[in-house]
Amino acid sequence: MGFFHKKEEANLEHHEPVITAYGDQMNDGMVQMSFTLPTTCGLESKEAAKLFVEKMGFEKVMVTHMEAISDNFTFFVVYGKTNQHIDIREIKVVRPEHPVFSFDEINEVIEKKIGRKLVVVGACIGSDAHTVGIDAIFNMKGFRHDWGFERYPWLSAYNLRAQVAVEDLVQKVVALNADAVLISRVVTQRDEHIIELKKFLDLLKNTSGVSPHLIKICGGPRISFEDAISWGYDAGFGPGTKPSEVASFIVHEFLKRAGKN
Amino acid sequence: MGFFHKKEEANLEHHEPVITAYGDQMNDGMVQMSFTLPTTCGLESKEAAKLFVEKMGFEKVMVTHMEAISDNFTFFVVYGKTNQHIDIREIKVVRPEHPVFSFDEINEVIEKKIGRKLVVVGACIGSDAHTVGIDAIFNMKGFRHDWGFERYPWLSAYNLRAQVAVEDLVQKVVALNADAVLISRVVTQRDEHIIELKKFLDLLKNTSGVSPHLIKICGGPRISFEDAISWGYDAGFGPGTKPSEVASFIVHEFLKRAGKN
Amino acid sequence: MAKLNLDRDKVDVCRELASALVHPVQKYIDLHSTVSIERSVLRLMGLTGALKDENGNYPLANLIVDKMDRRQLSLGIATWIGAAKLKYDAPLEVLATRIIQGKINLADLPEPPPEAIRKVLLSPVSEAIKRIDFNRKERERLRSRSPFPRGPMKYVIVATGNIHEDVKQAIAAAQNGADVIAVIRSTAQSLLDYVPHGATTEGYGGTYATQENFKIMRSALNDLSQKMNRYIRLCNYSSGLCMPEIAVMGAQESLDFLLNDAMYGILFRDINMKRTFVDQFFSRVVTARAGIVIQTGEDNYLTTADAFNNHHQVLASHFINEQFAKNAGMREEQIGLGHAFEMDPAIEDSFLFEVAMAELVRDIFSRHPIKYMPPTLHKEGDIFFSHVLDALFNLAGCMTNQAIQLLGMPTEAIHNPFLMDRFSSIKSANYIFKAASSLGEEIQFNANGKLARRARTVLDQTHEYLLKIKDMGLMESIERGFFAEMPRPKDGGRGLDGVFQKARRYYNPFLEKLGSSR
Amino acid sequence: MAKLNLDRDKVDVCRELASALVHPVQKYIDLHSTVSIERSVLRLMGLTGALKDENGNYPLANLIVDKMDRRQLSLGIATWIGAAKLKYDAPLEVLATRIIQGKINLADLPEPPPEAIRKVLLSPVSEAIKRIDFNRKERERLRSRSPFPRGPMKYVIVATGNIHEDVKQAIAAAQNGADVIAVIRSTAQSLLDYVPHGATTEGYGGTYATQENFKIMRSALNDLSQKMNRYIRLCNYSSGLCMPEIAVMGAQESLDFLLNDAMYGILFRDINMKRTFVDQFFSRVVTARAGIVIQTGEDNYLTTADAFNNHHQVLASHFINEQFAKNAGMREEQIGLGHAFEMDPAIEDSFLFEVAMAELVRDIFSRHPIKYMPPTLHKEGDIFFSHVLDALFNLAGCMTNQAIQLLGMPTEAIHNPFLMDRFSSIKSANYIFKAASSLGEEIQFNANGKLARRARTVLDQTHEYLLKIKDMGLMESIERGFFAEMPRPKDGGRGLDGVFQKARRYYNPFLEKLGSSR
Ligand code: B12
Ligand code: B12
Ligand SMILES: Cc1ncc(COP(=O)(O)O)c(C=O)c1O
Ligand SMILES: Cc1ncc(COP(=O)(O)O)c(C=O)c1O
Repeated sequence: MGFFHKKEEANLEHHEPVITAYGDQMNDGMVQMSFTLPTTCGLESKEAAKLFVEKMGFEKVMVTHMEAISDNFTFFVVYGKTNQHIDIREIKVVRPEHPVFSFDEINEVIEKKIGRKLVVVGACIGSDAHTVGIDAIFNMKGFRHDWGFERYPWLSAYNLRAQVAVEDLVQKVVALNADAVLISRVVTQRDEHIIELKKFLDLLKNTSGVSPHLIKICGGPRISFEDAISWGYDAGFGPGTKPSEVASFIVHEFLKRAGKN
Repeated sequence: MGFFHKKEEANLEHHEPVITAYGDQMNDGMVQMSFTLPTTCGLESKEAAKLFVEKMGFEKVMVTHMEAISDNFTFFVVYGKTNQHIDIREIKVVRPEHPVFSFDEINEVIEKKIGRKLVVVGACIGSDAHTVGIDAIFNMKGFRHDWGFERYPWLSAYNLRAQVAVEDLVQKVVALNADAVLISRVVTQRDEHIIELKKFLDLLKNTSGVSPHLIKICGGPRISFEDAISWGYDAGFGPGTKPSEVASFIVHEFLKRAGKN
Repeated sequence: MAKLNLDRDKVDVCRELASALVHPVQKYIDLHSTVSIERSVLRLMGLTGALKDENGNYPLANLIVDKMDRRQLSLGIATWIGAAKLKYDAPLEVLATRIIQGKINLADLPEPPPEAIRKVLLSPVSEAIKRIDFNRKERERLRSRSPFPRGPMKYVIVATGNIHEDVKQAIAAAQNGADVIAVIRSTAQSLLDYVPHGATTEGYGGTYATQENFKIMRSALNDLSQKMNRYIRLCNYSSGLCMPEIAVMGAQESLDFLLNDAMYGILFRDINMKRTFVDQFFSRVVTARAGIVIQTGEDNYLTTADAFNNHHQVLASHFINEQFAKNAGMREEQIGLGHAFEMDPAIEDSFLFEVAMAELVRDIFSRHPIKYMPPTLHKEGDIFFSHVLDALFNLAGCMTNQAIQLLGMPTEAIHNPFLMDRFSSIKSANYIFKAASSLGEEIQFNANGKLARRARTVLDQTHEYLLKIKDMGLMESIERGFFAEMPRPKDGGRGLDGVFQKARRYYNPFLEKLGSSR
Repeated sequence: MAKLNLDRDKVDVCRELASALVHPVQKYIDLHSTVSIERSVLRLMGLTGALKDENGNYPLANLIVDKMDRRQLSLGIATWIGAAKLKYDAPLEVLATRIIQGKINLADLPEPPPEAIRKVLLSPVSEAIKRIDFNRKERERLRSRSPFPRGPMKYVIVATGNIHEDVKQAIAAAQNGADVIAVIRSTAQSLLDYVPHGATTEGYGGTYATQENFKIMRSALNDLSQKMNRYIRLCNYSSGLCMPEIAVMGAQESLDFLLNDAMYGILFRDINMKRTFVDQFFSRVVTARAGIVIQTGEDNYLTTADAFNNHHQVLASHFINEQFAKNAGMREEQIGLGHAFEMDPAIEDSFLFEVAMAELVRDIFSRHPIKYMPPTLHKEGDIFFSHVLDALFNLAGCMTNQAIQLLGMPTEAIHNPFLMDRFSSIKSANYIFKAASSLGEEIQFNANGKLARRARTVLDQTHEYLLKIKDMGLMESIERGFFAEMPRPKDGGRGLDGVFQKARRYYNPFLEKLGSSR
């Protein structure tokens, strides 16, 4: 199956730098759209859809489908040609710089360079009940043939699973003297996840007994590395993350802070 | 099935006049898009897709899918929020004004008010080999339970079918002293249909023996009434047209010109 | 048509095992009640109001039950309402206001003799039941006048957070061909130990289940049903800490379906298992009488446990859920077991195996209005591909004659359904259900083929699993993560403090009238 | 596995009827040749060049054949090339240039004795055949080294108009999982009585079929096949006024498949029937030897005639096409009959009936590499819905084990496929073919069910139809619109002037060497 989410750097060498959408030839700028308009279905609505898309700056707009959803709503499929271009040379992406190690390598590095188990605590916070994501990182069996933290002999892994109040999580971090805390958020409606994630950091700041070296990581299907950094986390992991990627980051970051890299 | 193409006037009474796209609440402006960028798949490309859509004026852009099509192309699915609005009160659509009669009514009108059979000639012109559209209008069996011209006792219907050179069609129009000519164009690549349709009118002008009252109609899946008028036709019919709609137009137009309406 | 050639004896044995393993839990249930059940008693008798304070609306039923100490409560709230009525001879609403204002202190009242209580409550109780019965008959009448959908019923969700917006979307869906509208609840409502009040317009990922919202939607759908000459069914959630109360609301507002599961709350909402078991019983007693069809949540198991390897967990849970429901007096026609099309699409022959599972459930629970859930876990942001997954799901549902098909959304991995997502989804189902209308009747599965063998293997595994559970005890096996790979401790989770042991003279008129003969 | 329980005798009778009704046409064919056949003879011997003038490139083969009068041509162009060779002893290229320049006037040459011609052409003719044979073996080698696709081969079209852009899209498609790339021709190339020359970058709705374009695509696909360790098949059109010539080009450039039909050009391109019948024979003689698989075009019938009511036309045509192909020496494994999933999706049980038809074709023509075409006619601009239609089509193809599945496009009713349309389409087929991999083996159709009865009815109708056609004569029945509801007069349409009667001493070395023993 072609289900994958690339995180590698796009190899842009062999490409024209200034690009636009490609329908069936270079620079034709073809984009497919679909949307609903809150109006009855009829010739006027079709024209409205066309003008609407033209207003967005598209040319050669073709309304290929119009159908009544109900008396009050109409569905449209539209194709249009955009004149917008992007210069991909100008795109800078913030991404983790550490190399990704294998299960064995990670354990070896912790054993050799740190000499003690790292303590990691994970939870899905707030009213969010989705455990599958955090479990994918923690559970023994892991995710997509990549073992989870619980199987790492050199990690002490605590998975609190879901619906964990940020207050409880902070307490647990202190109690276990954690080296890293890993937070999952899957429900993102109305940006509730951002509020909760920031709340955790605030609470952490105002709590005594938290290790100053605590590595703070968040993750979930709508979280990017860049966003996480901007919220004050050390890293963020999005869809398709494998446990070893995260473990690599933790080890790398730990060593960096200890000046042992 | 919900396959239909409305031609009626949209009933706009009960609606807000200034509208934008509706995702799941009024004025959220949500639009779905998909497109290809000519670049390899990677984080940079994802960011490129986001910036690209932002450049089109969308906000809250969410790249929900990215997948490699090949080493050189990447596929994206994106959602974004537009700020564009359309005032539907300002939309004017050009449409045929005649009422649509039934099979029986049409024959009765021709019998009573004209008193002779109307001669109609149809063809799909140029290298276009699609007969299904013109056949739908002409063939006995008709289209979607609406009988075709050949079954109308008060029409003399000649269907030349497809791949008809415009020269031949003009000749036939003259030879039959046609009251109406009906042209189909289905292949529209590179606007070839417009060129061919205009060519026919030019040729008609330069040919002697053509009835000055000839009603000129074109049709096809990408043809609108408005476009047809702009090219110099008396009417144009798009997808889903039924024979009786076209026959109604012919009769209506004939009577109008004869001052008998 | 049973097509899988199953070992019917094994099926019977599974049922017996389930009955046996549920028995000790049922015993526990019979000895206990919960704050939610007591509040339900008040609601049944018509106490559906709320009091507004700075935090919003708080239900009268909660205010009253909160005032009781556990000793008192162990006699059942009905006892004390009876006592108050005997003393003050006022309607419940009036009594309630005074109780809340502190003008009447229930703790000060003497415990009246049982017969007196029964007598004074006779009229409000029979009124309450009449109302429910009326709704049931009314729905039966409406349903009988409208054509029964051929193929699975098309069930869609609305979830805007705003009940008025939900209504618009529900109407659109019904006009497009949907048969059932389910209003999804706001995230985490299940963790509230009270039911929000009034019409609500702000929810997260769903709309609060309130009595007023039920009323609004029911009335909109009834109007529409009349216009379309086709009855549209309504569904909500009797689940979470207020499971019994919502069952009551559903009965009072004439809902057709309620999501209601004996274990879902434990596993997926971390609600305490004792609380859940006790609550589910009373909620089902109510829905049984109300003629509401419940829908269980085993489909969810396949989002946390791999669908190919763990289907026996689903089936084992079906047997268990069925027994709990029967204990509460539900007929098989009311027990809508839930399952799902959740295999990894990367598996070779995944469609074949999905059909095997769908047929297996159908075969074993042939009189049950089975609810079939769409692929969700393996959906990603490619809406075109997701739409294809749903197409095969629709075909599987239609081929195996599921009763209810919850239509999948192309945007499952992205957001709550947009209006157009639901539209595309219904359009696709309309086509497929029609195009493959007789397919299920026209094909046979090879008697010893891959498909039949898969089904038999899962039945065998289920049998073994039930044996193990019986040996271990149901509560203990949940503690060990037997279901959905979600271990939950017996005394952990939320809501245990709302459970209490019934006194010997505990009185609940509805349990008495509606409860089965057990 | 024959699943329909067909009356095998009836199938045999249909074959016999087809053979009988084709016989008089074959007689006509045997007595005639066409300008295109003669040009093919020149092309086979290596004359593939063209001359540039103000109108573009015009092939040398055309220039020479155009120069001949019909009396001369009736002896076969080979006779005169032989004569020229005997007199001037120069390679064909050189002779051709001189002939075109008017330096050699073939009309002035004496007709040499047959043996002398045969002798002087021996080497160029056997060189020509060697080249074709080499290609065939090379393809066999490449194919045998690469895994045979499980499930139908995934066949997609590219149609940008620009061969270099086509290559990019073909590579992308193959990387996504396509097994076959078909380069669609520019609109109306079939009406040109010559083959365009060189690499082309401007076509309408397709890319010109030129020898250079064939070479460019073949070489790109060969490189890719090697990289991917999976052989990618290439397809083009031996159809239209240059049917025989393109067959030669396909053989020379090592194509795997050629669209080639005994009647398509007549019905859908208004090409004269005599021209088409004569041309198809020689084109098939060449493809037979080249080991190319042809694909017939009966699928098209269902775009002009209703698919539910007229499937017997498709089947009747299959029997006829098969006989014509056998007459030309083709093996059943080379005869890829075409059919399509074109029923109106609004029909109840349309999927069932589609499966019945697909199974019927597969059952009757069990050794043939059947090509299954997607829904097109009933597609509209709703790409989401079209994608669902294609999903059921993919499932039907996989269930009934079709050899080749031409993948449908969500944008069929809109434009030639965009790169992303093809991508989504292949992704969907990859999933479905894997998900339903064994489905066909696992199910049986009820022996007297709706599906089986439908298949039998169509076979009966086909039988009656063939009887009628035999009585009436094939040409006459085409005149009456028996196929695809497209009546075509015997002497109407294009290209009749390119047909001529062969003289008694007519000579065509390739027909002699490759033609079957008939
Ligand atoms: C399974 C599921 C459920 C299950 C959850 C079971 C469980 N115990 O987890 C059940 C059925 C219970 C459920 C319920 C609900 N769900 Co839900 N659910 C899903 C579903 C189908 C799959 C999610 C999933 O498991 N993905 C697989 C995992 C492996 O992927 P992942 O979470 O992205 O995790 C990976 C990465 O993101 C990353 N990662 C994730 N977390 C972390 C943390 C760290 C530290 C790191 C390093 C990495 C990391 O690594 C993981 C492995 O690669 C999605 C739809 C979809 N297909 O995405 C909806 C979805 C997430 N659910 C949704 C909703 C709204 C709900 C409900 C709130 C609905 C309701 N109103 O009742 C309820 C209530 C739950 C609640 N309050 O949270 C919405 C969320 C919308 C949004 N964006 O806000 C979705 C998108 C569906 C939809 N379209 O509406 N759901
Ligand atoms: C059937 C079909 C064919 C059949 C045609 C058989 C025949 N004898 O007609 C065959 C298989 C032969 C064919 C071939 C080709 N086709 Co074609 N074909 C189609 C298809 C699938 C359906 C068209 C159809 O019949 N629709 C049904 C009729 C009833 O609808 P309609 O034409 O819109 O007609 C209605 C109205 O428009 C109106 N109307 C139409 N004409 C007129 C005229 C008048 C006077 C009036 C009043 C009304 C009217 O009334 C009709 C009834 O409501 C479409 C895809 C699609 N689903 O639309 C592609 C399509 C039209 N074909 C296409 C192409 C490119 C070709 C080819 C050129 C491909 C090639 N390179 O080889 C060839 C060659 C044909 C040629 N030179 O013209 C493209 C056109 C792209 C474009 N916009 O230019 C399409 C859209 C497919 C695609 N995505 O590539 N095709
Ligand atoms: C039985 C049951 N209850 C409730 C829910 C909904 O979840 P929540 O707990 O958020 O109401 C589900 C979801 O599928 C369910 O199956
Ligand atoms: C046999 C055959 N030839 C040719 C074509 C293509 O059409 P054209 O005549 O434009 O090359 C088709 C289309 O399906 C076909 O089936």
